[in-house]
Amino acid sequence: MWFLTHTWIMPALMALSFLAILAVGKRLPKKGSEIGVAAVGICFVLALLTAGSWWQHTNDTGESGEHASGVLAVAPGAGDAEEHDPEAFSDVEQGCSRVVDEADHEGNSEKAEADHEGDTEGEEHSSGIAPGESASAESTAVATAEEGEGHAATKPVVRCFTWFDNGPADSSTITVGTMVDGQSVFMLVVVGLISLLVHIYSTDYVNGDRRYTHYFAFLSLFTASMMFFVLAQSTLQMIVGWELVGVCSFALIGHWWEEKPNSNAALKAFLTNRVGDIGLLVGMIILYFAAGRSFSILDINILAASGGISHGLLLVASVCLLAAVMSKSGQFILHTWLPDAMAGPTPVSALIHAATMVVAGIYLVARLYPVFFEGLSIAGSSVNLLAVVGAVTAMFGALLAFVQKDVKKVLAYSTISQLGFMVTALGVGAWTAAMFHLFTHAMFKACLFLGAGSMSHAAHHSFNMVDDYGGLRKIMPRTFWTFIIATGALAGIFPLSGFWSKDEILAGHGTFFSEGGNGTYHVMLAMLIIGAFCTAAYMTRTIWYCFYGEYRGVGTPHESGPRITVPLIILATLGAVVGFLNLPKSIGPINFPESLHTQFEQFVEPVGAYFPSISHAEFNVPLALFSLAVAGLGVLLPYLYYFKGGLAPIRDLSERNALARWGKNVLVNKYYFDWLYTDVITGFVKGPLARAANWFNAKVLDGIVDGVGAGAVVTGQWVYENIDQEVVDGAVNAAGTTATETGGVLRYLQSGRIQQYAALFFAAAALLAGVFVVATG
Amino acid sequence: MIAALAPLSFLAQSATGNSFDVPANVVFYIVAAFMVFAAIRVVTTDNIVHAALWLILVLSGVGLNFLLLQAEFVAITQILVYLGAIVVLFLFGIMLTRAPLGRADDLDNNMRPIGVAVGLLLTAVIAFALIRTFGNDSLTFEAYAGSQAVAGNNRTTALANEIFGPQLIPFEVLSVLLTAALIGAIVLARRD
Amino acid sequence: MLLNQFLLLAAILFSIGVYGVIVRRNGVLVLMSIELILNSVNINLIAFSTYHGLGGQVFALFVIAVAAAEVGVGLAIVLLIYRNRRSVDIDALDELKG
Amino acid sequence: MTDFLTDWGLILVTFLPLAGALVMMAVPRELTESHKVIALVASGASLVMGILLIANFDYDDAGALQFLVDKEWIPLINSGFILGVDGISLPLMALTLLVVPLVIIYSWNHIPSPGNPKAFLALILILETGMIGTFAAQDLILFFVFFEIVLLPMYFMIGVWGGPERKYASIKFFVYTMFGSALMLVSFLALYFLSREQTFDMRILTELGGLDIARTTQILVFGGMFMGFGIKVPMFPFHTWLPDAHTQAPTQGSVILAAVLLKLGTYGFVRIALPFLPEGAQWWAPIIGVLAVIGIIYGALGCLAQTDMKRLIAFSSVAHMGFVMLGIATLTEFGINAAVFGMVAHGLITGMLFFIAGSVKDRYHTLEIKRLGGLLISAPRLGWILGLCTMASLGLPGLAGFWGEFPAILAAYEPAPMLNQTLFRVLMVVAALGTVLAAGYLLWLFQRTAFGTPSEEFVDDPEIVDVKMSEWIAWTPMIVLIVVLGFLPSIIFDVTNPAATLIAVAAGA
Repeated sequence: MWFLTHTWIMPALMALSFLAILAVGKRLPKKGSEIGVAAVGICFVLALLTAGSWWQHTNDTGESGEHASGVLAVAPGAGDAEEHDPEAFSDVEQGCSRVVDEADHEGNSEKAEADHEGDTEGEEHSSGIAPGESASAESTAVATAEEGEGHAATKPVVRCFTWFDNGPADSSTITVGTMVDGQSVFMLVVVGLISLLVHIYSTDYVNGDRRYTHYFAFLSLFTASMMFFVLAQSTLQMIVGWELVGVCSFALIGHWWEEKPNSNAALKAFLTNRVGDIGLLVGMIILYFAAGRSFSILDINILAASGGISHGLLLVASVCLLAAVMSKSGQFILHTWLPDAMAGPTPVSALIHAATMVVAGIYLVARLYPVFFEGLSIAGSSVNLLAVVGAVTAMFGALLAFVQKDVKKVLAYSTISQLGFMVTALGVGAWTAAMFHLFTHAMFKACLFLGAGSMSHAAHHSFNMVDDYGGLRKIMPRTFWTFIIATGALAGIFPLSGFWSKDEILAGHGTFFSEGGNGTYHVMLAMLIIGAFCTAAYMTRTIWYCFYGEYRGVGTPHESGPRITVPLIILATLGAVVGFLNLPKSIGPINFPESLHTQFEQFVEPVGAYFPSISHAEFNVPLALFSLAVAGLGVLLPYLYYFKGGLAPIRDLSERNALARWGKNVLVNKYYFDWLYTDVITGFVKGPLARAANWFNAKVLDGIVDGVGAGAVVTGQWVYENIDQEVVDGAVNAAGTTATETGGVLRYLQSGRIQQYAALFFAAAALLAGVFVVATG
Repeated sequence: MIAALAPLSFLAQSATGNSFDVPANVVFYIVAAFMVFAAIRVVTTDNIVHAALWLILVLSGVGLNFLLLQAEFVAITQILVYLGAIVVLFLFGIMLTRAPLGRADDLDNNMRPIGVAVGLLLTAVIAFALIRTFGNDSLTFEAYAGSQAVAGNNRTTALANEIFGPQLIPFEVLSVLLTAALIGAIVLARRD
Repeated sequence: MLLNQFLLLAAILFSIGVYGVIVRRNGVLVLMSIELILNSVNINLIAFSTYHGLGGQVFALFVIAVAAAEVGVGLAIVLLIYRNRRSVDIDALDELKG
Repeated sequence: MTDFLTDWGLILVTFLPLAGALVMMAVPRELTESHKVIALVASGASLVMGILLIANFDYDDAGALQFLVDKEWIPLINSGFILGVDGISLPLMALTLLVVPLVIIYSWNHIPSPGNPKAFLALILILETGMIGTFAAQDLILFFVFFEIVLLPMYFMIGVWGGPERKYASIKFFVYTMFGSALMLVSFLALYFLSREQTFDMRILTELGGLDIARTTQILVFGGMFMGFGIKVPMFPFHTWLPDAHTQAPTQGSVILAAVLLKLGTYGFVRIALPFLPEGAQWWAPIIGVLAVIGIIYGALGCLAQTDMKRLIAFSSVAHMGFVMLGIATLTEFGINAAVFGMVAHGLITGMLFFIAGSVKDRYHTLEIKRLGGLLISAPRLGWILGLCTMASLGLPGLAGFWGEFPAILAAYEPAPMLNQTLFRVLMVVAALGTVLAAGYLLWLFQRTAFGTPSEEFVDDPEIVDVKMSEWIAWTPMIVLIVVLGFLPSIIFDVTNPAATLIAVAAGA
């Protein structure tokens, strides 16, 4: 429990590390990296301990709720809800949430005994509140009544202190603190882990860089900001963390700011995010007032989930917030900054632009899920904005990845596409699936990026896989194998982690065969499957260019050192196995033991009044097989094309199945294959579609961004020259000109003639006096 | 000196009683008409020396007005200081700057219309305010009566009491100011 | 006699003075216009002193004294300007021009 | 001790700098070092007194005036010599007390041409007295006197020590502000005659809160104040003096102008215009709001068109003060708190930016953005400080600027009940848009000046050195405050909140 109430130590430690590196880093033997690595190491250990503590905590809660946590059957247990719900917030420190406080207050008056187990560990803060059984604050009660889901409520541990007072004394306290529940704990672990590995990796990768110390300082600051964001107790705090990670991203993308493209990319990232931040600010402000002047996430969530906030307001707020999500998480139409952000050092791309910061948007939606859930009417509908944006992004992002030569850009578009998967998942109500995919994606995508970094390390800092890579399989075996595993996970190959998480997302849409999750999102499902296919395909292409064929670059590449390969191995291993953290209950006839399945769901997903009741899709065997087949096809086609393209056509295959026959027909005739692949698929994808997409990307979207920038400059110039200098100044000057026959308007005020000032002064005084004389009469 | 002027102030004396209001008014309006005319000439004449002479007329008129208002001492001072010192200073200034002694066409700038407008506007506003505020209030000289009683029916003594009593410090400050101005003028005008 | 007849006379003198300040190019003439303004104020002070006591007269005396000082300094400045520029034309004084 | 502070504290804080200036008059001009020491000692003594006051301030009662000095001054018009501070004046006074000594330290080896530290520093001290007095005065006439005292030293600073266009700029500054002051004075007199008590005592006027004054009259009188204060702020159509004044003023002048002088206008709105004339305020609030938002967008657009670094920063002031005015226009506690915070934050941040611009000018002898570049290579620390300040200026959370901007936008969502909610919500969105533009021009500035490599004319220029000692001393407190206030906004919010609540209640009633 101590760990749950003292999570603030982690961001504080990282912030301290930032300052320490800046202050003394350059004088240390390893230029400050040791501070950063040590600090982030401690943080990771703390995060693990926190997670363990949370695990313990959840189990305790489960028992006290007299409810076996394993029961997943949808059984509206109203009595059950009443039983444990008042205690669901017993770990919320007083003052952190007005709604909870009110509930506590009323509970107290009725039943003062209400002892509870949650804080027997003797921590000084979260105790002392004796929530009554009935907790009859209207909102809470309503929420709990609706709460039909089976397992026990997990109790968020919330601590806070007053940040500042604003407004009348009774209703104005704005708090800052930590809110620890499954979601934040798991995110802490992800951030801690990836950050630690990236730190270690960086000590080798950026070794000898001109701004080595600054680099580590900003890594520390980024980790601190991200943890601050993750642990946020209030939405205001989230805004702060959100912007701080943005500024770290700015600093790190522009790390090599001597070159203009890098600083342009940094600016583009920051400005695009700022555009989304309009939505963030406005959305958060709406929620603040909607929740009765409270920034507390708990308040907002409870009220949103219980209908305490009108649907219209929630809709507006969620649409506003969606803009922020689109910018930060690279969703379509605001995604253009993310590929450019690859101008930063590769470890930064792995940490910030793949694994952690870009999922801040996902995290935001997940954190304020009731707002989106109710605002967008996710349950029971078949289309909503989140799902549409996510699905479009998933598909188009994947398509764009085909035409890239730069391996990091492939991965960047892949990230965009995968983030689209997560957003869609949230949009269709598959909350857990989204979080789970976030988790697995962080592992394998970080691995891929770091692997790309390792290759460029070998290949003279080039990322152009088409021209400078090739045949690295033999030279860099460790990089190769880790890359392969991570690619498999990304493509969703059984039984790697990506398979499980992607499949859960697909199942959450409802399938063509049966209904599942919160609705029937068939269109999105189709788009995601196309996205999944493309993912497998472009990754295979990437592997071909990187590892097979002959080395096309200059010099002799070599395998990277242990500080690079060890993180790769760790990440690849995790990428392979973390999928088992959230095994479905059963796959067809096979039942998994209780200790294995749905762990993630149980410990991460919040249950209670501050979270909507979402339903979970069952593992759907036909769908899983289908998606696996699609992924297989995605691997197969490029495999045939790239790996086998030069060989004679494979005849036997055509007799085995129709799909292969079709593939064979393609292969028999090379031109036909070329036609199919180059002209029809690649051609279409690479030609009209991708070019259109790229064109749209470069011309329209970038054009709009650039155009707005340029337009603003032009407008600014015009306004400045014509209005500021002429009209406004002119108006001032005109006052002195009224009776003058000649003389330019501008020249007049500049005359410096005292008598004109005198005239002006007396006239003004007389006029004003006149006004007063008339008015006061 | 003051005594010599006593006959002149009969007009003012009489103002307390209604019987002499009419002659006082007659004198006032004649004087006022002269003053306005002279003042306009001051700001419109194209001979700089004439302007100074017209100014003398205005300043004398102001002095007469003071007499009408039973402020003989101020009237005397007005005549002495203005006519005796200031106008002479002006004439010195005119000579020293070698201004054209005859007519000159370039005494005004091109802002006459705005000047007229501002002037008329000011007059209108002030007049409107005055008329609405004070209407037909008559002069009663009540305030003088009180202070005269203290000073033995002598207005000049009363004034002296006022200056060297409550207003002593401002008076001293004023003398310092005059000295400072004197020094300042010397510093400015001296040839280095 | 009415209070207003003095006040109105003063107002007219004041406005004429302002007009002079605005239109006159010659420094000495501007100073004269300022004297008009000061005198109109003095008339006001004296007129009101019939209501409010001798303070007004004292003030009028002070104003006269200050006016004397002002004219002294003012003329010195005009003289200085003349010496430097051979002109007392205020229009030519565009030192303040940007 | 407490008695001494209560009776003399404010008087000493206000007039110690003036005393210093008088002492400097007596010291011959050649002893430049002594002049610097005297100036520093005088402003330092004032700062020490100020710290004592701040330490003894009763924060539980921050809504009430403390350390009250109430002496008879001009009994004839019922105007008293009344000084006092409450939660709103205190942060601004502290800001002044901090900035002026730092400016003097900065001046140690940065006396602008044509030299003469004696006059220069004396003017700064007189300026300080005027500024502190304005924040402390609780009598309208006294307020006006202090308000005007500020004008002259600034006029001379720009006109004598300024850039090539200094005469034009100083005259423009003077005429503009003078014009506003005239109207403001008329409004003050109107208040005097219209109020029941016929007094200039601001405490009584606050209490009366526009009682007995008809609505139309309130609107007119408020209009006069609006001109006076609005020009000083400066609000959108009246801002054109600002870029000129800033661009031409010497660094120290710009810093004081940005850090404190502009706040006199906004402070006037909060302290005088809103509580004295609630109905007038309510009538004017939408207009102020709209103008404020126009200022935000317009200032940002103006910035984008600038080629001169200092002028750009000056234009950004228009945008930032727009946020402050938007906060005031909402007539809510939140908005007024935000406004006061915004004033302090803007003072620190823009003050710092002008300091940096001055130092850049010292080194490069130009501020043309095109010619700069690679500051991070030539003078890395200076470049990083510029980076921090631009980040703070664009309202990055975690730095002071955010707490001026965000709460102002927030307050606009729900303005005082009698105001048009829809209008203010539109304003909110537009203001939020302004933050994007702000990021645009500031990052653009930062990219063009700090990133990249230095242009050839400045490579290996021996004059381009990193931050000097006097600069470090002058800047460190401000930088630290920018960061600390960013994370602990309660330092200011908790002080201003009680007083702001009173004003909001008075104005919104």
